Amino acid sequence: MRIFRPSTRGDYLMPTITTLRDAVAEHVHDGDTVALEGFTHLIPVAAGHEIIRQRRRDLRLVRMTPDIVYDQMIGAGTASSLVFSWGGNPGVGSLHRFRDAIEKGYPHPLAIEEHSHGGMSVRYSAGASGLPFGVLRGYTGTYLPQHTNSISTIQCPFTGESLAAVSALNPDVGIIHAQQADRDGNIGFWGILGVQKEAVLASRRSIVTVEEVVDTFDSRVRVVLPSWVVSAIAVVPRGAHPSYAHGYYERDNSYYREWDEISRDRNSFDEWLQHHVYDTEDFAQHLAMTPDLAGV
Amino acid sequence: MRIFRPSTRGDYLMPTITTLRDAVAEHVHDGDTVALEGFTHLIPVAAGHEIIRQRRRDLRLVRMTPDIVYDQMIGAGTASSLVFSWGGNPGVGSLHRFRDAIEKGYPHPLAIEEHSHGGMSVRYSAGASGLPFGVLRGYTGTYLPQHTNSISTIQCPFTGESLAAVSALNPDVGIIHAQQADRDGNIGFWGILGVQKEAVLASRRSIVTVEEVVDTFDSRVRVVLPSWVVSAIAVVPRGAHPSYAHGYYERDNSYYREWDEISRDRNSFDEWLQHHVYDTEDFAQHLAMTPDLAGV
Amino acid sequence: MTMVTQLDIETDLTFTADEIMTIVASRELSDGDVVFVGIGIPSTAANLARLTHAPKVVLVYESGTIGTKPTRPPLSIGDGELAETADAVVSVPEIFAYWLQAGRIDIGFLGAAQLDRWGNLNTTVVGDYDNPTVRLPGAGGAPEIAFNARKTMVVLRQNPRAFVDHLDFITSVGHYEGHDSRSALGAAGGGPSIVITDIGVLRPEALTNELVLVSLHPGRTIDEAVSGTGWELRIADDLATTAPPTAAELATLRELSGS
Amino acid sequence: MTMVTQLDIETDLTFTADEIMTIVASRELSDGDVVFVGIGIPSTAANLARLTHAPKVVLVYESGTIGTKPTRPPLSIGDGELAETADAVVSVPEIFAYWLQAGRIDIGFLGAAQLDRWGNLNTTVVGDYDNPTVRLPGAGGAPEIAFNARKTMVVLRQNPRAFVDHLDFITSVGHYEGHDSRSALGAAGGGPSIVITDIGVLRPEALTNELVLVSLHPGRTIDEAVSGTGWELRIADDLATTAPPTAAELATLRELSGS
Repeated sequence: MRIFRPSTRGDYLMPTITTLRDAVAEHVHDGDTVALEGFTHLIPVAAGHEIIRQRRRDLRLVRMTPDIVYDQMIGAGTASSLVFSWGGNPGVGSLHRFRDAIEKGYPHPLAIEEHSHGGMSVRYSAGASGLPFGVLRGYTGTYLPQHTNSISTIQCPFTGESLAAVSALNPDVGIIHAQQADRDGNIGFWGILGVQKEAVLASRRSIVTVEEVVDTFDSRVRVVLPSWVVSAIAVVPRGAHPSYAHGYYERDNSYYREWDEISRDRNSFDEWLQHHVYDTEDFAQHLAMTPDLAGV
Repeated sequence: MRIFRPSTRGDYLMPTITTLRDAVAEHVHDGDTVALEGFTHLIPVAAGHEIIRQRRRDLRLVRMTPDIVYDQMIGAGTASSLVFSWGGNPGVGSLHRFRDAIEKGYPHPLAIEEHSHGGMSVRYSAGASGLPFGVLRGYTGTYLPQHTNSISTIQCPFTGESLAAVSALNPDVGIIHAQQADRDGNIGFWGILGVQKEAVLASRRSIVTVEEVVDTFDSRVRVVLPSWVVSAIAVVPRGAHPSYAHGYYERDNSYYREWDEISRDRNSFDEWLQHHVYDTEDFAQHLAMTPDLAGV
Repeated sequence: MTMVTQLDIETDLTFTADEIMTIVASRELSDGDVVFVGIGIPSTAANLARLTHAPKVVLVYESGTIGTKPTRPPLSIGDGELAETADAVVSVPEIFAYWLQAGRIDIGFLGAAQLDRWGNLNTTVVGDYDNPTVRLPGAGGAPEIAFNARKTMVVLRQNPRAFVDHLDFITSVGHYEGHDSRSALGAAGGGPSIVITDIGVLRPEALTNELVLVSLHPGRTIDEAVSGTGWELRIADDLATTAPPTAAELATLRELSGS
Repeated sequence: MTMVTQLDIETDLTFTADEIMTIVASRELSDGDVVFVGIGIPSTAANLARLTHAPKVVLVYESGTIGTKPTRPPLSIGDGELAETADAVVSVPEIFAYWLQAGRIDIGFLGAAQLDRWGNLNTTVVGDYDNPTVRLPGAGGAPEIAFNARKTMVVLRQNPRAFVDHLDFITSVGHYEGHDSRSALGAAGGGPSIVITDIGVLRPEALTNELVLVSLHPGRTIDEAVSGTGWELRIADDLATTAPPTAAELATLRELSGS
């Protein structure tokens, strides 16, 4: 019996509106499979920093598009494996910490489970649906199935056609950033929607950081996750920086470019890590060091 | 190669904003598989009447919840088969024309292909996705698979678990009713969403009736179908009566109750059919005979 | 406030069959339960629970409305009121895949035309499938609710046409052939935990999972229950009497129903 | 108006490699084409087409934005501008299943790190997969675009590191092993119809589906194309010269790029 829900019911349960520190302490454990999702928009960067700050280890990180925050988490040594479909610094180039881990095993080896976007999105949908696998047209002729055990083939029982099958993703923890929570603990977001709904619904536990708590959702809200599928909510203004929150702030493109320099060298990365994460109490202190944040 | 789109491209194509008469004349042919979808809300009743009026025959009708308009279409003899998961007059009782066709073969025999809602919705989703089948947890232990060829089983290639498989639905024509079209021919609707998006996207051609054409969509619009997936648009105010169009008019519950009386008897049904469909030019004339339409 | 209490006390405590069935059903629901409801008694009972002892019960309708809080009884599963008052509105494919099938529903609430001693349900056909005596509406969402909800509740008037020894058609699986046969099918949820009738309450017996009479409503008899059942109905050793509707329950229900 | 024409005539008609690649790519798009675009040259080329000869080209981004009409070049595939100006915004699972996989995309627009003579693409790894020389970003949406779009366009600078005789990794299938081997795989779409480089244009030859040089950009030579290619490049008998960028194309592109 698959129950993807914060806890067994009986007693009425609403997500705790708590600090991000407490949410990560309670819900993210060493060795967990953890998905921080956000498709260029609403990336849960603050949550990633908090996981680093609490020095989690041996995580199996999942994300369609690991970018800067995953580069940071991998460079900081939180992860022993990565499940993904595209890893890069969008519009800039490589992720140097990610490459250092894969190419040189630094700070330690990173096992990878590699897919395409189509395959990953089907895996999340299957996970959110309580199915053990999903089906798509793809992978045939590519070398991905030779390296990835979670890709197989399946025959249509009606037409005999052969199709790709991928195993479901069911992370221990799904983490997303949203624009708003209401006072009942429902989550609302809009703009580019990505795979965030599926990431939460496929996961056993979930943490949502939000820009603010409101009495009534903005009329632009397009996806609502009811309170009872969320484990914990933390209010973290600008918690998606350097990505953006539609209607709140824009993408900080200079940060993406600057990250290329910081991350290229192990020492400059370690300095950044110490100064911006380990020596800070929370994401707000890190943001305070970042000049010229673009307003909307 | 599966291309679910009004026509091959090359030339720019926008849906014709036309009359419902012309839309049905062009796109609905004898023998076609036709899905008129609407989940208690936004039921394309006017389009169903026009199909009767044009005396289409031998249709394979598809709908999760065939209700009054399918009772009318079946009673009028347009259909030779029905693909469905629940056939009734919601809140009232049986569909008498539907039962007369199945139980007594009147006006002629009606072959049925019977599913559950879960199975039908997976079939539409598979069809909209260009997949030949879909997967769900269900049907096991029920007698449905003994009578329905489009239900099979499939093994998960990862866990070995046995699951239900259903073949995709790809109607020749998908027909829905929406609140609004904009001047570019995009379709917008809101409220209870049903399976209408999937019905259009799974079909080779599509007809959409709308309450009105607007310059800018109402802010409540939640689903937008871009113009280039729609074959024809017809403006038919109150085209979903006796069901409702959220924000425009409410459900006419008395009509549902009265239909029970009209449809119970073959003669009173034939009278209704002659008077309300064959003797009218269009749906507006039929509506004009219906007293006391509830406004919003 | 004294006036209100007094009015409550003066409520007519006689009740109809529908009223006792609805009230007993509502008592089964608790705060935080996520309930998948159809129209009719299930919807009324779930809303009665929400307006009385379980304000935080979560109502989900197969039309895709999640966390609805209707202020009047919805007329259909797709009533606009359900969308207006919902926390979220999703498509029909999504409600079945991401919400019901994923195991997010605590209690599925079902009716039927016929039921057998294992709680299997028929809403498809009486007589031969290809040459039916009575063609019923069909499955709707019931098979998946019965298969995937953590448990189900069934509400059905008890008479020999409905409580049959043998179903002509299994539309929705209950405890299948009894004992462990349901879980052997791979069903995710636990199956029927209660059947509420106009006469009393049945629950599956431990181990065998056969439905046995565990409670009689006030004024009803074992004889009525036995003669209303098409199989040899077994009676629990500790047969109880259903607590009668309270004045508050009846008043709220009647206000909710507009009666 | 005369002033504007005069300004156009006076536009500097020298151009960069990126500019000729973008302009040639934009010319391949027509009104009504539904184009699945990634960021960079594909996005700029598609918007250039939309702002010049093909105002009704439909742009779809894998971030789920359908029918976007950005007024400035998007900075990422998930730029907020894409959502603001879209006809519809859908989830990522939906864009891949209901839109790309269903065959609703006419033209998929791809880049790559490496390409072979059949138009297969590598964006995964140079060297051994488990012990890579260069780890590239990976597949993204390219495998499904390559598999399911009715045809694909590839934009890639032509040099021996990119145009290789043998791919270390096939991330996205082009004409696979040539001839009919692509359709034998069950691929839905037709595969690469054009490869646009900084030197010229390649298209698959009829029957064999091997990429051959069909056009040279103004000022470029066959020698440059051959030495930029890691396999024995074949030259079309009727080798053409690419029409140079017009003043209007360059002016619009430069305004679009903010350069």
